[in-house]
Amino acid sequence: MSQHIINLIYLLAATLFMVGIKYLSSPDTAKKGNFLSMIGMAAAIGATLAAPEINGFTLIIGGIFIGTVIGAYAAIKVKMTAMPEMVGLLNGCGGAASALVALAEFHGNSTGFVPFTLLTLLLSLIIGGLTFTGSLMAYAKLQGLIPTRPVTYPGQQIINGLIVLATVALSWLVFQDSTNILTIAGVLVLSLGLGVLAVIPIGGADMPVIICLLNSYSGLAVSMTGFALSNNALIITGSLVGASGIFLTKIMCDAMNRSLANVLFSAFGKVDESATATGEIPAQTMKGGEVEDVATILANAQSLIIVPGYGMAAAQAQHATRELADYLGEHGIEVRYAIHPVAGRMPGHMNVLLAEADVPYEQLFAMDDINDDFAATDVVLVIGANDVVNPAAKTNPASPIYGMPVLDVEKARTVIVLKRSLNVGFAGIDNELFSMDNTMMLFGDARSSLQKILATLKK
Amino acid sequence: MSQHIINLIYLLAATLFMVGIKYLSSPDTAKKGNFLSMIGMAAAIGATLAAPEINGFTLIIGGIFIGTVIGAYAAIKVKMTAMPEMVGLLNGCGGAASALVALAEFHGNSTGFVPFTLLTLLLSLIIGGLTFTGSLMAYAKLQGLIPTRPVTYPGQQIINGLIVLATVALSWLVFQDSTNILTIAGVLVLSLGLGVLAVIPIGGADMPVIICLLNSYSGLAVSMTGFALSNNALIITGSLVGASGIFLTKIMCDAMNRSLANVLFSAFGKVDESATATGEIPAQTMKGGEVEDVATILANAQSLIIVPGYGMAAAQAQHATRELADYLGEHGIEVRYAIHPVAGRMPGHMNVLLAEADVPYEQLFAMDDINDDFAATDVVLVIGANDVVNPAAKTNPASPIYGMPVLDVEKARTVIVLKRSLNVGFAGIDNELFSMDNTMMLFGDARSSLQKILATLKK
Amino acid sequence: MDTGTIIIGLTIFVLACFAGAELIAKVPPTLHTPLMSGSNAISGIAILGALLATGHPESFNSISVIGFLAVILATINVVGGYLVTHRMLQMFKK
Amino acid sequence: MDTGTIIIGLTIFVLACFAGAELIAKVPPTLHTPLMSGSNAISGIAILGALLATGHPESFNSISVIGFLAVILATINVVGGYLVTHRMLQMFKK
Amino acid sequence: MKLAVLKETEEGENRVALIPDSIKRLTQKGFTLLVEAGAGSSAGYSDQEYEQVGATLVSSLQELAAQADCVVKVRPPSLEEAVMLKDSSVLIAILQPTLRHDLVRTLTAKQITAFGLDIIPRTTLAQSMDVLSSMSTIAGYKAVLLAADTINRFFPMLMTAAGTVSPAKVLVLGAGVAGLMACATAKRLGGVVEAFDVRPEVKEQVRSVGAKFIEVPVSEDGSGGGGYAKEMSDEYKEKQAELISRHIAKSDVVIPTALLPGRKAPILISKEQVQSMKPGSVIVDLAAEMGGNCALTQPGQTIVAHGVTIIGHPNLPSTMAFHASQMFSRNVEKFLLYLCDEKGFRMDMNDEITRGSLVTKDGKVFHELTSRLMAGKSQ
Amino acid sequence: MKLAVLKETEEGENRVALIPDSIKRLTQKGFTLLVEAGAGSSAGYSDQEYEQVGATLVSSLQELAAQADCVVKVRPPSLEEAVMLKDSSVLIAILQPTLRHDLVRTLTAKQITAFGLDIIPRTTLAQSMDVLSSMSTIAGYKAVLLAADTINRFFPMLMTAAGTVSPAKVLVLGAGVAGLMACATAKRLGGVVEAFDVRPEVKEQVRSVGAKFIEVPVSEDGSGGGGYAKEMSDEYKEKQAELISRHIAKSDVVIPTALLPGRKAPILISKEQVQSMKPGSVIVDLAAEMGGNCALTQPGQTIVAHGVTIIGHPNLPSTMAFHASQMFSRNVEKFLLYLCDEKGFRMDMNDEITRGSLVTKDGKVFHELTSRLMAGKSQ
Ligand SMILES: NC(=O)c1ccc[n+]([C@@H]2O[C@H](COP(=O)([O-])OP(=O)(O)OC[C@H]3O[C@@H](n4cnc5c(N)ncnc54)[C@H](OP(=O)(O)O)[C@@H]3O)[C@@H](O)[C@H]2O)c1
Ligand SMILES: NC(=O)c1ccc[n+]([C@@H]2O[C@H](COP(=O)([O-])OP(=O)(O)OC[C@H]3O[C@@H](n4cnc5c(N)ncnc54)[C@H](OP(=O)(O)O)[C@@H]3O)[C@@H](O)[C@H]2O)c1
Ligand SMILES: NC(=O)c1ccc[n+]([C@@H]2O[C@H](COP(=O)([O-])OP(=O)(O)OC[C@H]3O[C@@H](n4cnc5c(N)ncnc54)[C@H](O)[C@@H]3O)[C@@H](O)[C@H]2O)c1
Ligand SMILES: NC(=O)c1ccc[n+]([C@@H]2O[C@H](COP(=O)([O-])OP(=O)(O)OC[C@H]3O[C@@H](n4cnc5c(N)ncnc54)[C@H](O)[C@@H]3O)[C@@H](O)[C@H]2O)c1
Repeated sequence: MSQHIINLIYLLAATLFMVGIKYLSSPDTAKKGNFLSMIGMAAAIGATLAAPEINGFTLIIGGIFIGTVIGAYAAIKVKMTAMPEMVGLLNGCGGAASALVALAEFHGNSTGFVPFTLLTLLLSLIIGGLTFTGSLMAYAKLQGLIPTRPVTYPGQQIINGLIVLATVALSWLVFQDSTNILTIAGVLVLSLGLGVLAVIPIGGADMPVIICLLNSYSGLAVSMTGFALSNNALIITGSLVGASGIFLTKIMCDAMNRSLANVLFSAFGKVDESATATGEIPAQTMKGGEVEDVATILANAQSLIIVPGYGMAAAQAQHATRELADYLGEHGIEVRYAIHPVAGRMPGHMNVLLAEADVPYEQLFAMDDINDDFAATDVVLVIGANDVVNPAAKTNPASPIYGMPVLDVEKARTVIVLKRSLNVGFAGIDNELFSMDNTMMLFGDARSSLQKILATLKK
Repeated sequence: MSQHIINLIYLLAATLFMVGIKYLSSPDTAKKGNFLSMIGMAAAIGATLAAPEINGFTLIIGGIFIGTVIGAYAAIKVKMTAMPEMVGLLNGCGGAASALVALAEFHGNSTGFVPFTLLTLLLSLIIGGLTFTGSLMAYAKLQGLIPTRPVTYPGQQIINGLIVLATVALSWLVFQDSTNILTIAGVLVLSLGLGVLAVIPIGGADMPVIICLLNSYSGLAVSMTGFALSNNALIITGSLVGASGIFLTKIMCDAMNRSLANVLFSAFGKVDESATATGEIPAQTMKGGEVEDVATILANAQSLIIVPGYGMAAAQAQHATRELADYLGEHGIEVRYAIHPVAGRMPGHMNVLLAEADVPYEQLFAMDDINDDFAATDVVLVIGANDVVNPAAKTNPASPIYGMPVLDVEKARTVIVLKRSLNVGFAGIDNELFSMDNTMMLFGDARSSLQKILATLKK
Repeated sequence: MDTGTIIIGLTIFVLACFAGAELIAKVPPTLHTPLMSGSNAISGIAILGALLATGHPESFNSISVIGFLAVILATINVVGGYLVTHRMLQMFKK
Repeated sequence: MDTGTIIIGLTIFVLACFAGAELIAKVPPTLHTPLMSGSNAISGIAILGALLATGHPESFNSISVIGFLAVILATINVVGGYLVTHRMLQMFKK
Repeated sequence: MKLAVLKETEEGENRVALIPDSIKRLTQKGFTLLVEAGAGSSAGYSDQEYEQVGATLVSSLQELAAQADCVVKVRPPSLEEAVMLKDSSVLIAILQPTLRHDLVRTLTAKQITAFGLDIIPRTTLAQSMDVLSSMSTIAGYKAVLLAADTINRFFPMLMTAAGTVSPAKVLVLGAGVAGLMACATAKRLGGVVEAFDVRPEVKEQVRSVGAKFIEVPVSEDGSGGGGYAKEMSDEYKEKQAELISRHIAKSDVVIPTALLPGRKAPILISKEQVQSMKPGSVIVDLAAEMGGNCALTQPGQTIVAHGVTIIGHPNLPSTMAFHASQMFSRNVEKFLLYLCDEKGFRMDMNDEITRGSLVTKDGKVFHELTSRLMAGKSQ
Repeated sequence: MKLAVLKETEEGENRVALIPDSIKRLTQKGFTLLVEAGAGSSAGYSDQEYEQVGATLVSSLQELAAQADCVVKVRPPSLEEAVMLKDSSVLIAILQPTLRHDLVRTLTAKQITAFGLDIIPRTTLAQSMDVLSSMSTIAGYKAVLLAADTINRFFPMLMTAAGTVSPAKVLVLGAGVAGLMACATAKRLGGVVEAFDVRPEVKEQVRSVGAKFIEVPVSEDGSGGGGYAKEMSDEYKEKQAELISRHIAKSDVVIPTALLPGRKAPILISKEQVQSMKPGSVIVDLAAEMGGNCALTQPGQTIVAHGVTIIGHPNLPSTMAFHASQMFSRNVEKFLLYLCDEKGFRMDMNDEITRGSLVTKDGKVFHELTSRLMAGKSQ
């Protein structure tokens, strides 16, 4: 196949990648996007295989076969909950591949390179290597194979600094003589070490961000390889992934309320305090929900029961509640309210407020009339209620409210609780609902939480 | 200056253009964007002037001088209201420049071109010429120099079709012999004619969209020139403008609730009915507001008076009203309500509803207490009121409500009226407020209009 | 012009189209006119072609006349475009 | 490799970066992980380099071993990446 | 011009026609104001307050009537009062001319120019003078309060530890000003409110105060040929009556408000319909003064019939005399300023409002329905 | 077990302790129910309805008392009634033991096991049995309706063609259950509502029903050294009293609701403060039964003092007997089912609710405050 046609196919592949990424950013088109991107990849690989330079196919077919088996097996077997670490692992493979390609290029060329090519090859080697070990570390942290908490030791920053310096120095040597495979191997080893040391001081909770960042790095490595090989497909795709990855990293940081600088910085040795703090909150036991996630859950529900409590009254969130319910109702979601007899601070407290906000009486259900329906409900939205949804009343004979009928919210598929903190309610007792598997907490004043959810839904 | 450096500068310029466009799409950064884009342009021009190919500067300097004087004069003198036609005119100049460059290229080369170059040169010529006359037509329509209404005549489609055919045929001849200046001139003439004929059947109200489309075309022409001259700066910038222009055209069509196909299609001869209808609505006398424009006006106001009427009650829009007012209040805008004594259909109608929606009493003002404040108010939002804001009560002794005190809303800087149509109110009389200069109508059910405004503001 | 250059040109064209379309995706209606005007000014980049056409020959001939005209028109587009855009943006407060 | 090629490479690089950044600007949080995974699969394009490194020599040597390893790893990235993405997207209803 | 404010003499009437606030403004405009001593006391406005704003207190009605160029009052004057008025002077009050023929005769005899506040045309322009509107507002509000205070149950729904309290069902018949206000007030208190009116255009207005409009679901065959329209209409009316009966039986509170201008109120609730209601239910008949919309209503009394309390209060606005007087006074003030200045009445007989509210002048009866009715009687 | 429902004998008491709905459920659980004829009629529950759900109607109190294992009532039995009860039987009613020492003595003498519904501990678990809560809910609601019906003005603000009507200012003193309900109801009617309570934690609760909490703005020097705390506190209290005085003077309606468990209500409104109010204002004293929170309150009467109407209704829940009985009955039912099953009472003396609500048993007084007070008196 002529190089021109191959290049045209590369252009097509790059276009498909771009469209694919665009489609991936909306739930409606994401699947199609992934599919288009696959086609692009297949086309690019096919075109490359038809390139005149490629003469021997045994190793290639063998390699592709082995890779496909391993990749497919891993992708099919992995549990849904382990997806982030799986992505990390795969990304590590990509990084390693880039580093290896650079290594091969170094190895196969005994005449030396122009400086630009040399630079890009070195960068490809370093970034690829760093991505490889960094991704492995992230995987290990998420799998719990090594401690999830940030690992720090005295002089960490100095050591990291020294390794960076050493890498630069060795690279300089490579510039002097690009045929000395020893210095090149040294650079590779140092970059592998850098990957380990950069990730080790970061807490497990930040790993998804790190994986995303490393993904961006591996894109960069690919694009460097592209420069070295004068291959536009690699340049485009690599920079596409690099740029989108760094951007996605930023978006993820924003969603976590941390700065990219903060993550990037802590990634290079300084023990960041907020990272430590994040590590200490028992993330496993209390699912703090992002507004967006809550919105997505609500948007995808078929049936919703709203359980208002004193917190709704205290936040004067009745109007915001009705607005959200109206919006969801208009979008085909069945919305009902479950009113516990003692919710609030006076008999009928919830009624008075909901009536003020014009919630139709038909949507209000007394506890006895709705308690059996929770089990068949997609989502329960608990707005500032606590005691009246405390399962201890049913399960814990030692509890002061044992025996009081409560709303069986925990039977629903998902429970979302809007509250400002984990503080207790009127009866002053803890509530294990908040740490149940199907419960998601959204902390904050109920009114503003509701408003945020609605604004997100409307986007 | 070496070609490499020039190319690097071109890359820089293209980057600045991209950043500029990005910045232009947000009010906060738009000015900076325009400035960056200027710098890019200056850099690109400077680099070109330093190119080895350029030896004679007299004509260049003269041309730049004359162009600068004319361009600056026109830009400074033009009235704010005539901006769209001005842009059209400038765009026409750009198109003409592209066509002329192509012509010069044809003219200066007597050895013939490779087919691709020939193709791009021809396209540059045709699109540039079409853009030129099309833009002139748009300008003339908007200035009222020629009839704004769609001009149609029998056989129009056939004639247009014939001209397109003739252009294709002549182009084919050019392909056969690219040195025959006569055929080339013929193509140019035909494309000029095409521009005229394409725009003439389109109504004046659609001209901004046409200008935007032609802007996209001129970008295309530039990019074709770029291909012909192997100039990456032209390719990048041209395609940037072409793509963003076509996209912007689509956005503008969406905002007008018309399809791009509809505009493109009517642009080629078919008398489109909705275009005619649009032409018939006295667009000059009734400013139909887009939700986004209303939102922008509200967001930029310092003081707002809300005037509710029976329509707010009928639409049960009291909650939506309060939500919007709350939002604006939280963003530092002073919000008050002006309650006309007979607004609604029973005494106190507005009070009852606004109290239900929890509007604080302190924000409610009786007519006598607030009527003097309208003159010093940025924006008045009239929600489904009609008779109580009818200036005829003050100005028209023949009116059945002459003598009734009404709210002086028309004294405010901007009046936004939410209503479903131009229908009369209880008293059954027309209201000239709706066609005043500072009035903007937003048609639709008050509740949903308010919700849309709020959603837009929150974006 | 060889095929390689054309393909590179196409590559650049496609990428720039994507960038252009995506850059504009979120513009609010009030900025439609300034944006149109701003990108119109950018499309005055045709001036580069005009400059090259005009600067080429040492002698004064019909090509340079065409080029001269092209320079004038393109300059009007560039200068007028940026100024008009600037004036429109002046109107936005905050 | 001449400077012209480098500059064209850079041009493409810059444009692609813009396109990449803009394409992703509006993604909702629920799609963060699939998107990350999908773009990770795309970055498996390094396989092209691996293929070229492996396919080059007719004989079996240390370079082809390195290339072979690279092909395996890159294939894992590509195949695994797309499948994982697909599985995640399966979970979205509607 | 001398304006006189009389003290109301009718039993149970607590309002006053002009409150000090209005008097202040009128005095500033150049009017001279005489006020009968104690005129405002039962509405919460003391003689002192009147004096402070420049009114002259006059203790005897006779003295007052003799001096005044124009007398303002709330209720129609009794015959004795009418006789005392100065000949050819002006009288402004609720006059009910269609009912009080004796009074009209006395006024014509004395050549008095009498304006009826109750017959001002109900145009947008006249709304600020329209006492029917303002007093209906009060009546509608107060009717609901009376009902809520009388009934043995809650209006709002409450879900409490002591069980769920179901909301009261309130039915408003006639959705004019009073009816709409009743709907809005009952809605505010948390009741489930329905309303009915013969005028179909009020459907939207009823909804605009958060209540449900009762309407016969129009069957598809209703849109048949023109010839059947009349027949349909009868069947339709029957269906409607039946529908309303069903709603009455279900309701805890019924508030009928239907008035026919100048005539006896129509009967909307029959004895059988009262019997169909639950014991403990309440009817507040806002048409009591005009005979009542309920067949069992005893104007002026509260009775219990078949377990249903029927309140026939003839003058609810008077129970809220403070605000009622404020609104009434404001109406009268606007009306006065529209008709006259400090020098005298303009009497522009081409003006719709002047002409429309004039009952007698120069010994002639100007209100058409009244003169028709009086002529009919004397035949 | 045989449960008997007595007809209330106290003047003005319309409620009944168990309504047919509850009786149906209790019968299904195996209880035998005897109901005094006419027990529910004044609350809107007929004898027929009782018979339909399986209750046995008994016409004489004597007969009933002789048969029943447990007697339920709303109000405390009179001494004559108490004497008629079967020895060692169980009595459940509002007992007011701290006030009715004679009754307590009679009950001990007859070895009766008496539970006071009014002294059930106010825990979350007991809330479904808490008649104080449910009856306070009614009292708070009704107090506002009474006030609105009595006052000569509107609650809501209205801007009309007849001028602007300003909203009524409502002040609620004591923000317990009744106070909060009063706030919410007045707010619903459109009043401008303020509330005050000595317990600072209710501030948030007051706001949660849309009312304003009155508080002394804490001056910066308040956060000074610990030694000055006491002194500050006195000054603070003074400021507070003054502040409340100012608010009382401004208010159109004042609803005091402060009760002290088992004791005479505190005086919150002095004679001077009443004088400072505008004529026509209204005070509805919810503490009337316990002597009243207003110094001028005449329990059981509505008086006008200094132009201010002071309503001392002792038993507002009884005016809404239908729903009041429904709620009361639900409370009693829950309480019964908590204390006993169809075979008899569990009498678990370690249980907080059982122990807390027990007044007398086996001839002993179990309610501590009562026994302390009785001991004090006999000294
Ligand atoms: N109904 C009655 O008549 C009555 C009377 C008196 C007492 N009670 C008692 O009150 C309790 C009622 O149960 P409940 O579930 O309604 O209330 P709850 O158990 O008191 O819990 C209310 C919760 O709302 C949260 N909250 C407060 N302000 C908030 C705000 N602005 N935004 C978001 N959340 C807020 C608080 O958590 P954070 O602080 O973490 O936000 C709190 O845990 C029962 O124990 C009942 O016995 C009832
Ligand atoms: N206050 C009283 O006591 C009383 C009593 C009776 C009569 N009136 C009379 O009623 C009038 C009141 O004046 P006003 O300005 O309040 O009302 P209006 O003059 O009757 O005008 C109301 C406007 O609201 C619009 N509208 C209706 N439904 C709407 C909806 N769902 N969404 C958006 N707009 C809607 C209508 O225009 P579209 O159809 O184009 O949408 C209509 O022009 C006066 O003439 C007054 O005299 C008052
Ligand atoms: N122009 C103004 O600004 C203005 C001011 C006030 C009132 N109005 C209008 O005047 C009209 C009368 O108002 P009103 O409150 O004094 O009316 P009203 O007191 O005379 O009658 C009350 C209502 O009863 C209805 N009714 C009559 N017979 C009935 C029957 N058999 N069954 C059911 N309903 C029946 C009437 O349609 C009316 O709506 C209304 O349309 C009102 O909008 C206009
Ligand atoms: N656990 C539950 O579920 C439950 C149920 C009902 C009530 N409660 C609680 O019981 C408490 C009492 O409720 P209640 O309504 O029966 O109270 P109450 O009737 O005994 O008193 C009414 C209010 O008056 C206040 N007060 C007393 N002296 C005062 C003074 N001098 N000035 C101002 N205010 C004064 C009290 O603080 C109280 O808030 C409340 O805290 C309530 O929340 C709890």
